[in-house]
Order: sequence, then C-alpha cells, then structure tokens
Amino acid sequence: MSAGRDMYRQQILDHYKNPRNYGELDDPTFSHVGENPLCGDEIRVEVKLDEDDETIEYAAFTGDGCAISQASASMLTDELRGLTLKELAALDREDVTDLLGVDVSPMRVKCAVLSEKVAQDGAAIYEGEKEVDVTKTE
Amino acid sequence: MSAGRDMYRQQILDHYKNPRNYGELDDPTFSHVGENPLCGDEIRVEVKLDEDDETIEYAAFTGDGCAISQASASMLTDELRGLTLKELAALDREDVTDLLGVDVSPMRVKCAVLSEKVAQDGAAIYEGEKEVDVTKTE
Amino acid sequence: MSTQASEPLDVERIRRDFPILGREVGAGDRLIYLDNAATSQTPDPVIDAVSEYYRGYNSNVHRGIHHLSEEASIAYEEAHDRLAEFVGASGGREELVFTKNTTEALNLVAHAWGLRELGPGDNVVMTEMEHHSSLVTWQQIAKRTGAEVRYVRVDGDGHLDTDHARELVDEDTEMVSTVHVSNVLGTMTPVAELAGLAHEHGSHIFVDGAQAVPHRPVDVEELGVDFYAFSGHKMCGPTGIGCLYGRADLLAAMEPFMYGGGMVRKVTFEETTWNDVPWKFEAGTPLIAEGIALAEAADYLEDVGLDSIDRHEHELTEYAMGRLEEFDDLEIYGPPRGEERTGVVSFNLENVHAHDLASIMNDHAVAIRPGDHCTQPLHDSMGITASARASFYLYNTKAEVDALIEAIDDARQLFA
Amino acid sequence: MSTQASEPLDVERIRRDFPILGREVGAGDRLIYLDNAATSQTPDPVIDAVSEYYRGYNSNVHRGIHHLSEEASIAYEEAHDRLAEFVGASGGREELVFTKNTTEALNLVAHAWGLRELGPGDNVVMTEMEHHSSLVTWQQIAKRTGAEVRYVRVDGDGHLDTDHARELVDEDTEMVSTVHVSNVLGTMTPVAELAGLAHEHGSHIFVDGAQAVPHRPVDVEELGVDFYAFSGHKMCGPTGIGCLYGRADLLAAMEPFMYGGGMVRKVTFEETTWNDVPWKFEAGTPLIAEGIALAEAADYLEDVGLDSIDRHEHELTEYAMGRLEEFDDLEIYGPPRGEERTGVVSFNLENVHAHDLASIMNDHAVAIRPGDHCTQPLHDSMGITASARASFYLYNTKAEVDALIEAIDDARQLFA
Ligand SMILES: Cc1ncc(COP(=O)(O)O)c(C=O)c1O
Ligand SMILES: Cc1ncc(COP(=O)(O)O)c(C=O)c1O
Repeated sequence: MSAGRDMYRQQILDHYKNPRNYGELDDPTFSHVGENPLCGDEIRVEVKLDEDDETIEYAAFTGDGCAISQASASMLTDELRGLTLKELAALDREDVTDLLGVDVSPMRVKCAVLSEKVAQDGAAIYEGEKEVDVTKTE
Repeated sequence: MSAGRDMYRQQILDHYKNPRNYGELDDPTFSHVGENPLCGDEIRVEVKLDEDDETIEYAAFTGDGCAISQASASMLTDELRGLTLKELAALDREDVTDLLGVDVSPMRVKCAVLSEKVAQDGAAIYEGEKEVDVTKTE
Repeated sequence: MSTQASEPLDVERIRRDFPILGREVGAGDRLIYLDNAATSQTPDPVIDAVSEYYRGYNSNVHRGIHHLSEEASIAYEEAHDRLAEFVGASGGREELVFTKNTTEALNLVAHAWGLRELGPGDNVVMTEMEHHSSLVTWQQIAKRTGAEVRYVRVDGDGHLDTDHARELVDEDTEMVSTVHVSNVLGTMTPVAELAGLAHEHGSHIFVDGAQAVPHRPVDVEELGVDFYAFSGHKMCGPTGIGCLYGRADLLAAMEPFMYGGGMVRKVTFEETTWNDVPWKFEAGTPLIAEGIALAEAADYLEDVGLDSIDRHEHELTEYAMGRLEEFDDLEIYGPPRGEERTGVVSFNLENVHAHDLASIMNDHAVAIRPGDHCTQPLHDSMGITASARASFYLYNTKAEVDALIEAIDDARQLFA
Repeated sequence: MSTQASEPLDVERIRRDFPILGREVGAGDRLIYLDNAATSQTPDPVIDAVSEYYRGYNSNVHRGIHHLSEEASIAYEEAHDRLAEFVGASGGREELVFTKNTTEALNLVAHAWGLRELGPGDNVVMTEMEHHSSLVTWQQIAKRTGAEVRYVRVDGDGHLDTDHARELVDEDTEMVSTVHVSNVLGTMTPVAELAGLAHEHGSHIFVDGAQAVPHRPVDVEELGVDFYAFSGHKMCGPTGIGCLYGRADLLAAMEPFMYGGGMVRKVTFEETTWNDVPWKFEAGTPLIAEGIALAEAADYLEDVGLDSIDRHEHELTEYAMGRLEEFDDLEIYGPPRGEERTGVVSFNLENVHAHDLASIMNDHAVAIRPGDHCTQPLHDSMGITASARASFYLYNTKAEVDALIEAIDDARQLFA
C-alpha cells in the first residue's frame, strides 16, 4: 500500500491544498498554457524576468486539475525563482520528480511534468526558438 | 493415407476421365447452370422429361472443374433417368455422397453437390417455384 | 428483465476460472478488479481456446483444403452462428459479422450504409449519453454527408427523456443510434420503444450493446432492432474481436465497408462482385483465433447463466450504492438505487480529482477507472471533467465492494 | 539482398518451438505444413505471450491508472516501437499503426487518404500481380472518386515490366501501389526503383509487404516508400493484427479512417479533434494481446535471424524447383530457378485440378493451398483458374520437400 499513498505524501497534499504562487502576474515577461488530456489538467505559467532578461525574478501559475499537476506547478514556480532561462531549459523529468520527492507512476508522469513543459515552452517561444500553441503532455 | 485417395476411388476417377451423359441435348425440357466458387467448378445440367411432364427421360451435363464435381455430375445424370421431379426434389446431400461411394471432406462437399443443386433448381424454375439466375454452392 | 428463474452464482467457484484474480499487485495485495466496463477478465476455457488453436489447428480459413484449414474454417464459421444465437438472431451467420470491436461495427454501418444513404436534410438521432464510438462516428459521417445530428436529452437522474426522443425523431430521421446501457450512468435505455419510434418514422435503429450483452440476456429480435453491436473483450472474450448483428435483408442489401480477399466473388481488373454475408464484410484474413475464442466465451457465460449474472451484479450494485451513500461528500451519477440499473457506478468525491482517487485506490489494489469514459459531451453536460467508475462482473464480491469503500475512505482522509 | 553474413538455421531446434509441427493429421502422418504464404505457424513464445497477457495483466489501455492498465498500456504502446524498428522506421510509434491485417492497412490509406485526394483525371498505378487486398480496394476507391486504375504488366516469367511502369506513371498518378513479393509467383518487385519513379512524378507509393516482411530484412527507409503494410499471422504472430507503416509527416497530415474512443482529443456534441498518430488511427479498444504478441514474434524472428531465414528459404525453393522440374507434365509459374525468388512455388499438374491435387496431398499430410490465392485477374491473365501453391518457412526441411514431390507423384499416377 505504498506507491500510491506515497505519491501523495504530506508535502504534495500541502502544495495541492495551499498552492504557492497561484494567480496572475500584473506584468509577466511571458506566459504560456498547457494541457494534459489524461486528467484534463490545465496550467498557465507566467514568468517575470529580471532586467538581465535572463534570470527569473518570479513565476506564478493558475490552473485546474489533479493533485499531482497542481502540486508540481506550485513547487516548480517556487523553484524557478532565481534560475536562468538556460537552467530552466535544462530541467528534466527527474528534476520535477525530485522536487515532488516521490516516485510518480508512469501513467501519472504526464501530470507531474506539465508545468515544467509549459514553463520551458513559454521560454522557448519568448526567445523565438519554438512555436507552440498549447503545450500538451501525453 | 486413406480419406483423400479414398475420395478418388476408381469409380470416381473413371467417371471423371470418361464422363457419362456429357454433352448438350437437342431438345431439353429445361436446362440450368451453376457454379462452385471454391474450385471454379461450372456445370450445366439439361433434362428431358417424358410425356407425363414429370418423369425424367434422360439428363446430360456439360462443365468444367475438379474431379469431384465432374464425376458426381456424371453419376447423377445416370441416376436421374427414370426419376420423377418429386423424387429429384427429395434428393439430399447424402444421396449424392452415397452415389460417389466415398466420404467427401467437408470443404469438398460443395463440389459434390453442385450438379444435384443445379438439377433441383432447374426443375424448380421449370415448375415456376423458384427464381434463380445461377445456382451457387458455397 | 428476464423472467427465467436465476440461480445465485457460486462466485468462489467462478473466481477459480480466472487466473488473474489470484494476482497480487503493488505491495502484495490481491487484485480487486472493478474495471469491468472497460475490459473484463478472461477465464481459463477462453485462454485455452486460444492456445489450442495455435497449438492444434492454426490456419487460414475459407478456401483451404487441408486438414488444418478445414478445422479452422469450420470452427471459425460456426463461431458466427454461435454468437448469432447468443443474441437471439435466428439468421445465424447471415446476420452476424465479426469486427475488431464495437467501434468497428459502428464504423462499418456508418461508412457502408451512412456515407451512401445520408444527405442534406436527413438526420441521425442519438442520445446525450452515447459513447464516443457512436457519437463521433455519426457526427463525422453526418458532417461528410451534410446530414444533421440530434441528441436526445438525458435528465439529472440519468434517464433518457423519451418525450424528447419523440420530438426529435421525424420523417427525415434515417438512423436512431443509441446505447443499450450507458457505460457511465448504468442506465438502460428503452430500446424496444425507441425501435418502434424509429420504425414508425421509416428510420433504422442501431444499438450499441457493448455494456449490455456481457451482463444480461439480450434478444435482438425481441427488441426489434436493425443493427446491434458488442465487443468480445467486455464479455470474457479476447481483445481484437466484436460483433455486428444486422437484419439479414439489410446486410444483404448493403455495400461492403472494406475491400480485399475473402469478401469477393468474381474479380477482374475492371470490376468486382461480392461474396455473401457475413464474408462480404470481413475483408482479409479474419480474426480467426479471436472469433473461435469468443464463441467459447459465449458458452462460458451461458453455462454460468446470464440471468444469474444479471442478478448478481444487481445485488452488488445495490450494496455498493448503499455503502457509497454513507459518504455525504460523494456524488453518484445515474439512476438512484432501487431503479433498474446495471453494474456500473460512477461517482466523484468532493475535493478529490478522479485520477487522484484512482491512484490511491490502486494503492489498495483496487482497480477502478477515472476519466470521461469516452463520453466527454455527457461529462460536459454534467458539469464535470471526469468521474471515477467502479464496474462489477460475475466474479466480484461484497468483500471487494467493502475494500472499495475502505479505499475511498482512505482517500477522503488523506485529502481532508 | 542483405550483405550481412547469415548463419545456417538449426531447423530441428526451431521446429521444437512450434508445437503444431508435432501434430498428426488424417491417418496418423505427421503434418507437413507448406501453406505458409497463407498463414504461418506460431512458436511457443508467441503463444505464451498471449496467455501471459490474459493471465497476468489483461486490461484496457491508454487511460487507465491501475497497475494492470499501466502494464498493458506500456507493453501495447512499446509494441508499436518494436514493430517500427523491425521494418526500419526511425519514427517509432509515430510511423506505425496497428490494423487487423494488411487488408485493413490498405483500406485505411485508401479510405482516409484516397477518398479525399483522388478525383477524376487522377490515376492509381498497380501491378497485374496485386493481391485482391490492394487490387479491389484501389479499384473500388477509384470508382467512387472517378479516378482511373492502371496495371503494370507482368511478363510470362513473372517479372514486372518496369518499362511499362514508366509508361503508366505520369503527372496524374497520385498513388503507386505494389506488392513487394508476389504471393503466387514469388517475384520480388523493384520497390526502390518504383518508389523513385512515383516520387519523380509527385505520386505516393504504397507497398504491400505481406509476403516480404516475414521472410527477409525489410527497411522502409532504405526502400524510400511512403506506406508499407504487413500481417502478423504470416510472420509467426497471432491472427487479428497487422501493421501500417506511414511516413510521419504523411500520417500526421492524414484525416482518420474510423472514428471512436481513443482516437480523439476533444469531443463536443458538435465537433471533434484528433489524437496523435498512431492512436488517431486506432479507434476503439485496440488489438492489445495481438499487438503485444506480435512484438514477441518480431523478437523471435530477429533472434533466429531474417538473413538466415531468407537464405534457408532460398535453398529450399531452389531444391523444390529442381525436383518439380523432374515432372514434365508440371508447369511452374514465376521466375525460373536461379533468379531472385522467394519461398513461394505455384504450379499445375496437367490433367489434375489444383483442388484435387491438394486433396490428395492432404492425404499424405501435406498441406498446400489450391485456388486463385486472391489474385483472380493474374490467374485469368495466365489463362488458368487455379494453381497449387507450396510455400516455405523457417521450419521446413528438404525431407518435407521430398514428401511434397512424392505426394505429387501419387496424384499423377492416380489420375494417369
Ligand atoms: C501479397 C499479399 N497481400 C495481402 C495479403 C492480405 O493479407 P491479410 O489477409 O492478412 O490482410 C496477402 C495474404 O493473404 C498477401 O499474400
Ligand atoms: C457503451 C459503449 N459503447 C462502445 C464501446 C466501445 O467498445 P470498443 O472499445 O470495444 O469498440 C464501449 C467500451 O469502451 C462502451 O462502453
């Protein structure tokens, strides 16, 4: 009876029930949305860059969906503060699951990485490296 | 090594190589054709009735196909002589395989009964009981 | 419902036929499988029918002369008769086509009949609780032909609004397509009544019986329907096979759907004529092992008794709903307890996303399904994006329902 | 042909993997199975993969959260990648759709692409030796769209007349559809050359590889084709499954074929958007056990070695043709001995109908196939209605060829 309950360890439930950085920014440098069709998760990530146009001053999110997607968005936006866009681009699946501190089952990884992919796509669009309408994890 | 060779016992091979009643009648009372798509067999049966318009005076066939279909047409046309149309209509699958004197494998029964079905359909059409274009066994 | 007396099931004996039910999942709990509306489990006789085919008489069918082909052909062809009989189709194989699933059966009719028969001004009437397999199919075929689609309302308790059906079906209705049993709400639609309504207006009726045939006796002639479809993998059969029943005269008159070997009679470089039903609709090497194993599944279900299965599921569902009602923060969809209802129970726990709920259930070795269950429009109209669904079958027990309840309670506490 | 060194097969060891080969038929002779072009036999690992699925993790896929569904989903999805790799498609599952057989793969493209893209003035170029699965399909889709069909000539020795192909393919050609290996003549068509020809004229090319993939290494990218199809039941896999390879950009741009659950993204009562490839083309509950078992068959064949299988069949075929040439009243169709040729040998014995011949062979426990082999127009143009076909695979032996010859001789004597 471990993996599943484990997946919802106190920290995740805490972020789910009390999301950090939830809301819209007044003056985001960029913002982007994504969906995970599996759970119907929707996430918008907004990022405000420092004057160096490279370092993340702060990040926020809005959205709706399962605990895994919402908690990981909450944790990720905390984590993004102070990162450079390069560092953001270098984040991978493991960085997110490390943040969550649990083993996410293969089917639910899509929930966990949604906010990360949204943030990365948002940055890539901002930097003109990519064209994406809505980011999808599936 | 029985069933198959058995199916081609001397009598069948004899009828196949030297078909009886092969050819067209000058004045058939009725004639009808049929096909068996399995082996591409084609049979035309022609029947001449006695003056009673009921008893078969003689029957003949033409056609093309596998040994089973051609031999059984040869034997059947022999057998038909003297039968009434009622008796023809009453013939069934077993009567034909009895004629052949062998066990016909389930897949090949369609070959064996083709001429019988053609004769029966021909009679039924003649008597106005049925409308069939080309008889098929499959 | 059938009037035949039904014996209570000997569930412990039945469970021994299903090897997977002895399986442990996750941390070592025995599997509690409550995802039967998605796919049912497979009893030994059906698994064995597949192995015996491959070990004993695997061969291409129809035209073969050799022993293996003869055995395979006879078994495969007779499987059609067996399934026809299973749903009360007196025409045998001339009314029963094997498809790969219910979805292909719907597409077969929608393409072979619908693309040719529908046009601007015509309409197809469905229900709001259609599965995507019919909803999307008729919607798209209607778009391609210029026909209109209409949806019969489902009320707050999951009942089909038959007054609304009477408003929607008119002289331009060419097809009424309805589920027999909703895979979300457990509702049974009044199929015989809808068939009457369709026929009064010169329309055909297609019934999606994917959730009905596995669970209760179905007689397509008693229901008076034109087409009826169901899937093997939901009725103790293998994956990759389903059935389309069609009235003999309709199937005989229809053009084929797919083209290829086996469905033809005479082929030239210029043109082609068709084989008889059902072969006309089974292009290419057919689903041989699957069809034979499905006939075995039909035997298995009839040996157990469809009436008994129906009754067993009814009791489990009543019990489950009673226990679910103990939670005041849990909403159950579909007809209330006590009404006619099949063994499908969908619900949501306040504040817990259905997928989170399912993950926690899985932790308890309880397999349920979260999501929209291929009924997005129905979920939209219920104002939800997902629901959790438990669905029962002949091998489930009250103890398993208790485990379900316990797991839900665990999720509630976790998210409290 | 591959340049890789190929090991000779250890046929006795291989035969132990195929339980059916130990079977006796008829009066008690051991089965001699030479009907492999119709359907191949199934080795234990593939049969076991099916049972293990049903006993261990049978479940519906894609959207399930519980353990069984997770295991089934991963295995099923990865099976796509495995089969893509098997035919050299670097795009993995984005280029590999599971269908129920080669025939459905052809129908998928002919309906989803052909019905929309073809019109009056366009043409589809095929060969005279097409199997009904492509011949009838493109013929009928052309009829429905007003397009024209053209057939590249096959000469008396079974070679494709490539000069004629160059005459037929023009700027109005939208699709060239060809067999890779003829299931009657054993001819290999020059696929890479035809692909070049098609592309020069802005046409697509579809290759029916049903008789190629089971028997030799195939690399769709080296061949440069757009679509490529094959069947599981001819390559040691189960019935009910086939594959469609399609170039990623083509499949991504194509509309779906069938509609239903799993192939959608967003569904409303009014409209629907599609899921990604391959799921867009796999409507309904897919061929789960079949797909997983097919991946196992691919593993099996690669473990044995496709080059070695090719070489083994080549040797058997040369030997068989040599022995058949001993009969001066026997005509063999297709390229002469010594030329490139696969393990399919079709022939007729003077004065003995192919079906009679097959019946007598069956008496000797030798399973061959008589008939038109789903190539009626080819048979018509050869001036025959049927032929007898022996076809070899990895488990066949020279002793079995000898038994074939002996049985033919018996038939000759019987009919002399
Ligand atoms: C060359 C060729 N193409 C297509 C097919 C059709 O394959 P299937 O019947 O598996 O769809 C076959 C086999 O029957 C074949 O030999
Ligand atoms: C009501 C209903 N219709 C149709 C289907 C589709 O069945 P399949 O996926 O086997 O085609 C299902 C099951 O998924 C169902 O529950």
